Amino acid sequence: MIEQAPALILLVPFFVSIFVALLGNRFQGICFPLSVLSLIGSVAASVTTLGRVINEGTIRYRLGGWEPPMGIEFRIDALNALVAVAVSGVGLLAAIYSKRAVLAETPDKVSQYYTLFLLLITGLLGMVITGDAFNLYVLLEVSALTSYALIAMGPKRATLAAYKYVIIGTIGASFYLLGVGYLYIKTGSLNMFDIHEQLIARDIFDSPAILVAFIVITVGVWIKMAFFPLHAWLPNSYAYAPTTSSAILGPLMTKVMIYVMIRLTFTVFGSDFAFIQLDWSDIIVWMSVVAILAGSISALAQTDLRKMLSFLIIAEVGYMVGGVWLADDMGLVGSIYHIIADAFMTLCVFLFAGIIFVKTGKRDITALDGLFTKMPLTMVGLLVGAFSLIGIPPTAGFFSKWYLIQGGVASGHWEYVIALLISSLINAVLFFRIIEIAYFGVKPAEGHGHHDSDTHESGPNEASFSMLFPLLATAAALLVIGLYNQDIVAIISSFVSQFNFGVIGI
Amino acid sequence: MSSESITSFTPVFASIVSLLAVLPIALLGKKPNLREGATFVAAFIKFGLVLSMLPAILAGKTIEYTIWEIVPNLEIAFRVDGLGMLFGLVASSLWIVTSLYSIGYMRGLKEHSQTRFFSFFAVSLSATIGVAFAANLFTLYLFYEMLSLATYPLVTHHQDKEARIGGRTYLTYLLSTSIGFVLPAMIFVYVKTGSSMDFSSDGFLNGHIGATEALILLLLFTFGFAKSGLMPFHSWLPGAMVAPTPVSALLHAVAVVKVGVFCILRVYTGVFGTDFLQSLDLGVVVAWIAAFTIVVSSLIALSQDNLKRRLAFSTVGQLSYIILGAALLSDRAVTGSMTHIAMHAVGKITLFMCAGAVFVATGKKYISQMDGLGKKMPITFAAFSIGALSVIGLPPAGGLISKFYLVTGAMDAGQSALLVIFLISTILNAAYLLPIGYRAFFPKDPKLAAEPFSWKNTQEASWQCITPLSVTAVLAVILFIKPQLLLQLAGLMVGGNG
Amino acid sequence: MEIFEAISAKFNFWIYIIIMMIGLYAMIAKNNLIKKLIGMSIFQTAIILFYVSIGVKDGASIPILYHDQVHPEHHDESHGDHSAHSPSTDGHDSHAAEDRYLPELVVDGNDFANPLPHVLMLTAIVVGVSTLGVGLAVTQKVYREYGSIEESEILEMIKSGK
Amino acid sequence: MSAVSDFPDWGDPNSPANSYRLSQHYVTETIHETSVPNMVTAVLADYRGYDTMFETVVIFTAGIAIIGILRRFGNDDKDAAKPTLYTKKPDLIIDTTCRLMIPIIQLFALYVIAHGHHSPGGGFQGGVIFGASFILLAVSRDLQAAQKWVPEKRILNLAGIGVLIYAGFGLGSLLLGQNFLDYAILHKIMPATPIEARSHSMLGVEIGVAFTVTAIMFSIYSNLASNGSMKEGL
Repeated sequence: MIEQAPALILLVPFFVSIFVALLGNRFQGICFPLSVLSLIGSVAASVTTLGRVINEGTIRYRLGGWEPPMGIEFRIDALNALVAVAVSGVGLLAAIYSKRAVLAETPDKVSQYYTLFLLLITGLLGMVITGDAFNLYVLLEVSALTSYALIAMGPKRATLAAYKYVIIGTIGASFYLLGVGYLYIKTGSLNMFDIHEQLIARDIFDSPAILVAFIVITVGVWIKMAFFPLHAWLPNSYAYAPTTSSAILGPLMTKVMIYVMIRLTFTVFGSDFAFIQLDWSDIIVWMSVVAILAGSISALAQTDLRKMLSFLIIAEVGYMVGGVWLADDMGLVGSIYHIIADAFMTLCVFLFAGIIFVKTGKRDITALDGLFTKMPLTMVGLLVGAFSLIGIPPTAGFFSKWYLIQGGVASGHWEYVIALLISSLINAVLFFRIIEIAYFGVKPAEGHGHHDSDTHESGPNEASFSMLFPLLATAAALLVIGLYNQDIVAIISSFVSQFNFGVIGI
Repeated sequence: MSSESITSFTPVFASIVSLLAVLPIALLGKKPNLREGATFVAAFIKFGLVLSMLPAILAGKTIEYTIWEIVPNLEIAFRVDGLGMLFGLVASSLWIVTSLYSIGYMRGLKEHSQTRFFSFFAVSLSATIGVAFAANLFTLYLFYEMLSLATYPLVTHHQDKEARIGGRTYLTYLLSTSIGFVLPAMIFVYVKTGSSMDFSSDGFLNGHIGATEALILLLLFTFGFAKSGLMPFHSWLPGAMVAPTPVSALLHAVAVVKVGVFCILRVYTGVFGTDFLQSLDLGVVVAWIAAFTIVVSSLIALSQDNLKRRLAFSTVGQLSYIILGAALLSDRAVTGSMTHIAMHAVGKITLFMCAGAVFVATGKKYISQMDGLGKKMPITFAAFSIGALSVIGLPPAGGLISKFYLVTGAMDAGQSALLVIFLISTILNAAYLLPIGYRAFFPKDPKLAAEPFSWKNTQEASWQCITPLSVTAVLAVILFIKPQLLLQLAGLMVGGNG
Repeated sequence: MEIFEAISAKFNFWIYIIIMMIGLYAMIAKNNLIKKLIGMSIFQTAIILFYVSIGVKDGASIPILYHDQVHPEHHDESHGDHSAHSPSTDGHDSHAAEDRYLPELVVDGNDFANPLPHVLMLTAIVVGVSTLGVGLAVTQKVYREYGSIEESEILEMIKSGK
Repeated sequence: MSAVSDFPDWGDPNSPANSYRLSQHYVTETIHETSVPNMVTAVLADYRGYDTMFETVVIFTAGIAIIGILRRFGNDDKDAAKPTLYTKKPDLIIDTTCRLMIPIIQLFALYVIAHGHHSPGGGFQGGVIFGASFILLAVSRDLQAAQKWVPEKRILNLAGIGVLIYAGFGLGSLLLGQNFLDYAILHKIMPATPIEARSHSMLGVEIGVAFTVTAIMFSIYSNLASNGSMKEGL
């Protein structure tokens, strides 16, 4: 079965989603265990695949047994194997979390919810592992449709946000489709690697059509990832969606789109085209600087917890886009590493927000009053996530910033470095505001005599295990990703080293 | 210099022993005596471990241990040398006394959440020793941040409005400077040198960067380690005085602030290298900033009525002595500043503990309320006076030794203008510290003055409070008489520069 | 004249661009949520037209082989000939000459239009329909929640309501 | 839009898209490799079968999504109590015409599905026509009448089974040791040669697609028309 592991990554959740749809209505109880089991399978498959990629190099999996330009293939190298692990891992943790949240938020549509949830993950995984530009579009739409629905299943305000998302998301996807069409018209191929070969073979890099294709695809992907001026759909969608939806969309949707951007920029167009021929990196890095700052500052203005986190996502997207466009080894390594790290960080904080919402029914940060006393373990989870977002060692967030800043320094983009630092500081302000509220809200009872009454005993009211476990597991993952960043970076470097940038980092 | 190095796990263990102690402390939360027992055991083990490394260090060796490489060419590594040893000794020995003191203080005031208090206290110590024994800039930064965060719950222990404001200032200053200044500076160094950023006795930046870059880096590092309280990034320290006194005593007279200056010393000697800085003549800039801080903070201290705040500003000034010494770059001055770490630590912790003891016993916070208290609390105020003498730099206390070295170092460096600063500040020190002790024993109010002194009327705080402060007061005197150990350790660092 | 030729020879692209712009305009400028969705549909259709027009070849037929080509006579012998081989091969190497169906048939590439864009667009159409469906459902729910499908009214409601 | 000038002319057989070996391969080799004369179907269901599977999934997703968004379970008495316009008996002419039309439409749909290999048509097209027949029923009578034929549960099962049929063919080849959706291997369990197995599997796949499309088309309609209550509607 190891041969088939690449396909199983997404087939397992896919099949199970259908079973959930078929059986879920009658036996509501099976939805949750089935989903979790399938995602465990998916994680196992993606880890196996990653292991194979490390040992054997790029894996090519031909669907339908057809030779690549005719048929569709999965082409899995270090980059997407890694991202696939992250996606399935985040999916699994979010699924575990969903147990109570779904029952609390969408009690009458459990089976639909899980079907869509699994299909979303299927779509995201499919986007990550596919090697075909058009197939990517189809899976993009699978994940888009599911995410529209997952958001619209939320309360009143979510519906309008979902509507906006439908419109803007469709524009983004259509732009992408259009760009693929341009590429197809010029190269006659849809396979990403083949397109690149054709571009070289026909030597049409300076054709305006390719340029337009590049612009259109990039803009389309940017819309989908909510890169700053194109971000309008994101905050409301994520803030008002059911908590499980935002716990899965927040970390994954944007990150996968960043992966898509990296994949298209490097594999389809090639780094020579993107960075040497176009030489736009200055402009785009500046745009990302604006994105980082705008995201962070808007986050400061929010009192709604999840809305604040949504704006942070926008800032984080800026990190990654900027990191890629630094045109520096280290910047790219940093961006890819940040995809992984940020997926878990965002998951961590969104899970936290979800727990708070389900527990208290409030979305405001004032709901956090005295939480250190009431839910100490939950707060521990948040602390790790927050430290990671701020960039305090040894959490994963620190190291991604480390690499990104290193890239910024090496390529001389000081404005990016400064923006990154400012954003870290703003994150610090944001999270310490939360921590402060949680810490000061209720003063624990004063000690009496020698029998100190202790904070931890004064009636903690923890979230249930199924919610707490993913949160703490994510927090642990953040630490592990941080401590073993060397190994992850080694994997990433094997991808990055294919491209020789002008500036050589470390 | 470090021709010989020993690989040993001891420094790592010395650092994490208190981290490990958090577990029993937290678990024994319901049994205060056992819990404090755990603290003591950890404190003694820690001190023992640090002490056990002393002979090797004195023999001119270093002890190293690398945990693992975390970023290419960059590892979490420990290395013990003279400076680290000196600081480690100070911090770990004072932890023992402070632990005893905190028990007295916390129980005396029936504070809440004592388990949390002791847990984070232990974590802070772990971070402090981690900083002391860090082998490279990265490890240093790691523990530096850990210390900032671990002390936050301690500073805001009271969880009231004042604590909230103080805590906010505390974190704002410490985090923004460390993330905003140190991190980019560190990454810049990393990118420029591509090296592991190991501290070496004569710096590793030489030859990698130009003068302008060096100046920028120097300033980034100097201000970035805001724990050193250099103006204008000093105001977290008075803000942090909302913390319970043991915290102020150990952390804000010893561990935290000394970590700040320690980092600066490390960066000057280990990253830039004194020779390099001297060749660029950069020390002067910092020296004058420090001099400015000394004078201004002393003046502010004069105007404070809250005892702890006065002490805090005094600390700001005293820390700048250390920075000043380091910035002068002459051997004697650097020796002076290293010894001053210890001298000031012992002196200032005494003062803080006295302030705490007064508060525990009488509930008085303000200097103006302390008239005549000396008769009620003779031991406390005796100790206070000794501490004050040490901080001012008068015999029979250790502060004299380090000041002596600093002053002669300034002369060596040819900065005679700074002598004036030393002079002025010493007078100011005397002016803001001596009257407290004096008025406690000899109140102006004739009615209080007339009160006869008798041991029966004394109102000292509990023995747990009194013992530690007496110990440190005695220690201050001992350091005056026998400063050789410190000088020897400091000499290890300076000697190498030849 | 060159310009004119450039326009006329590539009229398909110009048309799709115009349609696309109409759609985009409707999506952005219209106030009514349903009209926006219609714009979206137009937008997608423009892209579909664009793709399909790629596949056109002068003088080519629809990409389906003629009945006579496939069944020149009754295909008994080709069939029987075929099954003899199949079990021995693993069924994977479909390029092996003896494993081909109707090996003697030669198809001229220029006779038939390019099937690929059609396939792609079949997918895109389906996607478009699905998106439209979901979009309509969301709109309906918006109406259910707010009682209006005019964007400005809804925004007003949110502002005043909260 | 300057890119347009760079595009090949209308109908240019030598344009890259048309001359590249990809499309040439599809045109010239399809019949040999899959024994299906309709190249579109072959490309759709075999060469790019993976795409098409997810295309079916998109439809399926849309159906589930709309149920997820709109469906209101349980009795919404407010709506039910409202007297509807459509309670009166349907018009005789309409009723009769529809009664005649619907079977024909459905028959035609089946033809389109089954004959997709040889002439224009296939699962999607047939499925849509089939779905339309139910919609016609719902329009001409009312939703309840159509619901009697195809209640919601059955719709969902039908849609799910459709996707399963498709994916099942893929899984079958996977279980038999080949890559996912490599139909050729299915000859082991089919009375056919590997190449014919491809053809047969395509038919099977198309049927699966048709199931899903039929079901979802009607489901979308009924949900949208009844505003999620599945009670009354247009």
